[in-house]
Amino acid sequence: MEWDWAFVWEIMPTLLEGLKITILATILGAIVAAFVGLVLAIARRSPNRLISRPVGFIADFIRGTPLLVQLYFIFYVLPDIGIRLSPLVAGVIGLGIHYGTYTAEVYRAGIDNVPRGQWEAARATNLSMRQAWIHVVLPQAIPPMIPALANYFIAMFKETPLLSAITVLELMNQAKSVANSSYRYIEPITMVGVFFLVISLISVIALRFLEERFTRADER
Amino acid sequence: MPSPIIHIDNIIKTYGPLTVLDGLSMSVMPGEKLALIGPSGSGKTTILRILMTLEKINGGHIEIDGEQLYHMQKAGGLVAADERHLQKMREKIGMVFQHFNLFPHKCVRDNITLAPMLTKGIARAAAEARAMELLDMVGMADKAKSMPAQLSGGQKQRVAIARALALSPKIMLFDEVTSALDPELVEEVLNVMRKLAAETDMTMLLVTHEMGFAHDFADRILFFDKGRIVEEGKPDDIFRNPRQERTQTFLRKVIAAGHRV
Amino acid sequence: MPSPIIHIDNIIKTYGPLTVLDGLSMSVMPGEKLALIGPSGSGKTTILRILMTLEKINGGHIEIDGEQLYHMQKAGGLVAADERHLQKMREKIGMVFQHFNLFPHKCVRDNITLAPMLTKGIARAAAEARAMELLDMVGMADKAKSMPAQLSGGQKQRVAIARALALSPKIMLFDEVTSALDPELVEEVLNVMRKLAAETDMTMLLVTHEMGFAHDFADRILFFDKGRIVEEGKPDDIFRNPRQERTQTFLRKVIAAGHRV
Amino acid sequence: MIDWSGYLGLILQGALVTVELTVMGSALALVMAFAAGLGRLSRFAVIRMLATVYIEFFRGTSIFVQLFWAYFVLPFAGITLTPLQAGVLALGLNVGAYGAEVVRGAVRAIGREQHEACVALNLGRYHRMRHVILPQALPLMLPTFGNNAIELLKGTAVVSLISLTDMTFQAQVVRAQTGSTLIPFATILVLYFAMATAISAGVRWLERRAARGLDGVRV
Amino acid sequence: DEAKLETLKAQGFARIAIANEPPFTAVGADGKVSGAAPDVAREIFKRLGVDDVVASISEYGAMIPGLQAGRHDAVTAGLFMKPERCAAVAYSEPVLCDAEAMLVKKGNPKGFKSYADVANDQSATIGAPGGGTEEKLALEAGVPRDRVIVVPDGQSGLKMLQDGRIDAYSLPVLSINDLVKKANDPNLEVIAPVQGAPVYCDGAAFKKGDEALRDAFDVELAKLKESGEFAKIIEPYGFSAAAAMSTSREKLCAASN
Ligand SMILES: Nc1ncnc2c1ncn2[C@@H]1O[C@H](COP(=O)(O)OP(=O)(O)OP(=O)(O)O)[C@@H](O)[C@H]1O
Ligand SMILES: Nc1ncnc2c1ncn2[C@@H]1O[C@H](COP(=O)(O)OP(=O)(O)OP(=O)(O)O)[C@@H](O)[C@H]1O
Ligand SMILES: [Mg+2]
Ligand SMILES: [Mg+2]
Repeated sequence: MEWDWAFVWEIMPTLLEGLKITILATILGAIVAAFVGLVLAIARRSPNRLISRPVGFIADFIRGTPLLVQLYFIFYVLPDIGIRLSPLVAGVIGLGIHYGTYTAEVYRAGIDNVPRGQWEAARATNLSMRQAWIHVVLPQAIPPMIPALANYFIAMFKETPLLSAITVLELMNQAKSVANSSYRYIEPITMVGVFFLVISLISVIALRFLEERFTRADER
Repeated sequence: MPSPIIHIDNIIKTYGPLTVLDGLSMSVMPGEKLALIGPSGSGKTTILRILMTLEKINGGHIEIDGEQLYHMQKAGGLVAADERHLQKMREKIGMVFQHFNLFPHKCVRDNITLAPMLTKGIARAAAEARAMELLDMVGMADKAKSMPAQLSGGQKQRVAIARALALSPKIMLFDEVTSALDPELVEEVLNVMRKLAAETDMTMLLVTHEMGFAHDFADRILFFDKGRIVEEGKPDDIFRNPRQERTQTFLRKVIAAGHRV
Repeated sequence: MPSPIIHIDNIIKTYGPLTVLDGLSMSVMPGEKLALIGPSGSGKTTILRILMTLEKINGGHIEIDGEQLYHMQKAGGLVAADERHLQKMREKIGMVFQHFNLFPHKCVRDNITLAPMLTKGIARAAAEARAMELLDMVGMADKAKSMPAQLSGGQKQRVAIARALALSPKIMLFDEVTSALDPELVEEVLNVMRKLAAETDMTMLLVTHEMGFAHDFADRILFFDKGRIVEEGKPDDIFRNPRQERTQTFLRKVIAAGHRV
Repeated sequence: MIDWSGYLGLILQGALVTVELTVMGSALALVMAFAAGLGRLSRFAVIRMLATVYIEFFRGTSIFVQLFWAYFVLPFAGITLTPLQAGVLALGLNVGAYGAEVVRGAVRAIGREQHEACVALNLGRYHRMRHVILPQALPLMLPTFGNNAIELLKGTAVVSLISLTDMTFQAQVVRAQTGSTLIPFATILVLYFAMATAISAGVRWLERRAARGLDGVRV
Repeated sequence: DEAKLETLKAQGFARIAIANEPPFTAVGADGKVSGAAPDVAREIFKRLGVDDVVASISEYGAMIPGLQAGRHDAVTAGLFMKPERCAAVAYSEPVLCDAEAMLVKKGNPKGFKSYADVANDQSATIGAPGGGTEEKLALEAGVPRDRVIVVPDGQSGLKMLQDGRIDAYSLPVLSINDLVKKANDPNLEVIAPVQGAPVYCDGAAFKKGDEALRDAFDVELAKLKESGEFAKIIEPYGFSAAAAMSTSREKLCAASN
C-alpha cells in the first residue's frame, strides 16, 4: 500500500475537526485537573485523619488504575445511578480526576517547599491563616510548580485518544472513522502522529521557556 | 511599682519524650531590655517561639500586658485560646528571626507594608510612608524597591527588623539575629539594635551568642541551662562575677572560642 | 643537575572572557615539596586541576617526567593528546581534593582498592593488602570496613590520601585538603601529610591557606596573584622577608585574620 | 444463569496477558532507558542526536499512535508483529523514552566531584560509569522507575484497542457476552490496583536494599 | 496463489478475524469461540485440511486493514458484502444473511422506520459500529456525520440507548435480538427490518491475491450447503440457510445500493 498525498489532503478537514475537539478536551481537562488537584492536596494535608486517609487511598487508587477503564466506568456505569454525562463531559471529568491525582502531588511538593520560616514570619507579622496562604505561601509555591503542571498538561494531551473509547469524536476517533470507511490506515494514523509530534515539540519548547522563567525567579 | 508586661508562670514544653522547659517562670517589666544567654539547646529559642505563639505549651500560664496569652475567659472559666484570641495577642509582639525570613516575592518596601495593610487595614499611602521612615531608621531607605535576593545578609536583617517594627508591637523578640551573618556584616545590624534600644521604650528580649553585645544592650541577663534559669542579674555582675559554676564554665568556653565579652 | 619532573611552559587558561593563567611558566624538581599560596581566585586550584587533566589549557606546553602532557608525537608533529595518552600520563599523578570526593557507595577499603584493581589489574588480595598498609599509615586501619558516611571529615580526608597513594603516583597534588574540616580535625590530616613528606621522595604540590603548615612542609613557596607567580623562594625568606609589596599585603591580612605563620 | 466463575477465569487469563505485557514492556523500557539515557550523555554527537530523536519522538507522539503504527503500518514495511509483540514494542519504546530522561537526570545528579575523583584515580570512562557513577545513580532512579512501571501497567489497557486479549479487552468480551458492565469493569479496576500496589511494594523493597549500602546517608 | 493453502495446512491453523458480536460470534465462559461465522469457517477449514482456526476479536474497521496487513488469513465476522468491499477483498460465496434492524425506546417515540427517517429528524442520533454496514447506510441516507455515533460494541450501544444518549441503535436483526434477549429490558423495541435497507449477506473475506484459497473455500462451502450440514450449523444461531443459498457473491457485489 502506497502513501497517497491526495488522500491526505482529502481527509485533512476531518482530522482538523478532531484536533479541535482534542485541544478542547485537553484544556477543559487541565482546568478540572488543576482544581481537583488543589482540593486533593488540601484534603490530604488535613490534620483530620478521617479526611486525609480515605482521600489518600482514593487518590492512590485512581493513580494506580488505567484511565481507559475509568472512562468506561464513568460513561457506562454511572448512568445506572442516574448520572448521565455527555461523552465530552465524561471525558473531561475522567481526564481531570485522573490527572488531578498527579497535580495534587505537584501542589503538595510546591507547598512543602515553602520554607517553614515563611509560615512563621507570616505568624510573627500577625497575618491570619488565610492571609498567610494568599499573600505569602501560594505566591511562592505556585511559580516553581508551573513547569511540572505544564508537563502533565502535555501528558494529558497525549492521552486524549482514549476518549474515542467513549465515542468522543476527537482526533484519533476521526482518524479511525476515516480509516474504517476507506480501509486505509496508514495516512490517517500517520497524520495523527504528525499532529501529536508537532504539538508536543512546540509544547516542549514552551516548557523550556517556562522552566527558565520560573526557576530563575526562585532565588532567595 | 508597675506590673510586669510579661509574666511567665510555671510553663512546661515537651517535644515527644524530651522536656525542653520544665516549670519555667519569669517576669519582664515594661521597657526592659533582656538578654537570654546559655549553651546550645538550653531552650532560649523555645521560649521566644512560645511567646510568639509559634509553639504550643504543655502546661502553665503566660500573661502578656495583663491578658492571658494561651488562655481566655469563657463561660466563667479559663479555656484554651482560639485563633482569634491568639491573633489579637500577637498584635503586641513582634519577632526577628535568625534567618530573616523575608518574603522573597515582595520588594523591601512591600515586605514592610504587607502586614500593616492586611492586619490593621492601614491605607497603602500611610503604610508606605511609615515603611520609608522605618527604612530610613535602619539605613535602608535607598533599597526600598530592591528584592530581598539582591541584599546582603546584614541588609536583609535590617529590613526584617523594620518589618517587625512596622506593626508597633509592645514587645520585640530577637533570636540570634546576627549569627547567620558574615562577620563583617554583624556590626551594621548591632548598630541598628543599639539605636533602637536607646530610642524606644519597647520591651525587648534578645537571644544571642555575642556576649559583648549582650553586655552593652541588656538591663538584665538571664543565663539558661537545660530549660531553667540558672542565674540572672545585671550584665556586669553576670559577666564579671558569675556565682554559678555552670555560668562560669560557659563563659570560660565562650571566651576561649574568641568571643569578646 | 637532574631535569625537572614538571615543566610548565607559558600556559594560558581562560574561562570565557576571563584569563585565569596568562603565560605561566614554572618547573618542579623530582622530590620537591612545593606550596602554592596566594589570594582567593589567583589561580592556584586551576594549576593543580590542569596538571590533573581536569581542565583543558588554551595554550602552552606541559612536560611531565620528560613527556608532553597535553600533546603527543604523531606523524612527525606534535598533536593534541587523545584520551589514551592522557590516561597513560595520569598514572604519574595523584590528587587529593578539598571535599575528599570519596565514593559513598563503597567501604573505605574498596575506595582504595577500586582503581588499582581496575586500572592496573592488580589482584584483589594484593590490592587489599596494600590498602591495609596505607590505611595503617594514615591511622585508619580499624575503619577499613566502614562506609564513608560514618567517618568524620578528618577521617575521610585521610582515606582520600590513602586512596591517591594506592596508585603510587610520582607526583601528588593537594588542594586545600584541610579547609573543609572542623578546626579540631585539621591537625590529624596535617600530621599524616607531614609524615608522608618526611617518608617518601614523591614530588608534592600543595595549595593551602594554612601558612604555618606551608612553612613547615615546603622546600619552596610560590606566591600567586592574578594567575602569575609574583614571588618564590624558601619558606623562611617568603614569610620573614617578602620582597614584593603584594606578598607583604597578603601576609599581613592573613595574620590579622588569626592564621598563624 | 450466567457462569460468573467462568467469566472471571476469562478475566484472569487477560490479567496474565497484562502481567506479561507489563513485565516484558518494562524489560524493554529498562534497556531503552539506559541505552538512550547514557546515549544522550555520550561524547559522540551522532549518538547524542540519535538518542535525542528517539526520546523526543516517543515522548512526543501518543502511545496510541505508536501502537497503531506498530500494528497496522509496520506490516507494510514487511514487519508483521503479533499483537503481543506490537504491544510490548510500543509500550517498551514509549516508557523507555521517559525512563531515559530519568537515567540522564540521575547520572547528572552525581556531582562533578565524583567524576573528577575518577579522573584523578585514572579510571577510564567505562569503569567510571560502571563502578562509580551508576551504582550511585541507580538508587536515585528507582522511585521514578517504579512510577514508570505503573504507568506502563496502565498503558497496557490501551492494547485492548489493537485486539490484544489483555485484561481490559477480556472485560469487554465478558461485557458483550453477559450484558453486565459494572461487574467486569469493577473487577479489573481492583486487579489493576492490586498490580500497581505490588509494583510499588517491590520498588520500595529494592530501594531499601539499594540504600542499605549507603547507610541512608550521602557524603 | 496456490501456496497459501499449503502453508496453512503445514502450520495446522488459519487465523481468522471475528467480531465481538453475538450471534455472529460468541465466546463461552470457558473462552471457547463459537457463533455462526467461526463455526462455519472452522468446519470448512477442517475439510480443507487445516485442522484448526485461531480467532482474534477485532473491530469492524480494523478487519480489512488487518487482512491487507497480513494479520488474518480470513475474516468471518458478519462483514456484509458491498461493492466497495468486494473491491477491497476477495469474498467467498454468501454465508450468513441478515437484514438490518434498529433498536429504539418502547413505542418508537420518534417513529423511525428507515435511516432516512433518522436523517429527517434534526435532533435524532443513531449509533452504529464503526466501519460497519449500518454506519455507511445511515450516512448514505443523509444522516450527518455528527449524528452517527460510532459505538465500540453492542453492549455500549444498548447502554447508550437505555441512557438516552442515542435515539436508535442499528445492527443486523439477529444481533439486536441477541442483545435485547440479554438485556431483558421491557422498555426497548426492535424495528426489523429497516425499510429500504437491503438484506445483506456476509462471506468469508480473503486478502486480494488469495483467490485460490477463496476458491477452495467456496468449493467446500458449496458441498456443505448441498449436504444440509450448513443449515445445521447456522440455524441454531437464528440464521437462515435458505437465504444464503438463494443469492450469490456475483449479485451482492454488483448490487448498486
Ligand atoms: N521542633 C523540635 N522538635 C524536637 N525537639 C526540638 C524542636 N525544637 C527544639 N527542640 C529541642 O529543644 C531543645 C531546646 O532548643 P532551643 O532551640 O530552644 O535551644 P537554644 O537554647 O535556642 O539553642 P541554640 O543556642 O543552639 O539556638 C533542644 O534540645 C532542641 O533539640
Ligand atoms: N569553571 C570555572 N568557570 C569560570 N571561572 C572559573 C572556573 N573555575 C575557576 N574560575 C575562575 O578562575 C579564577 C581562578 O580560580 P582558582 O579556583 O584557580 O583560584 P584559587 O587561587 O584556587 O582561589 P581559592 O583560594 O579561592 O580557592 C577565579 O577568578 C575563578 O572565579
Ligand atoms: Mg536558638
Ligand atoms: Mg582554590
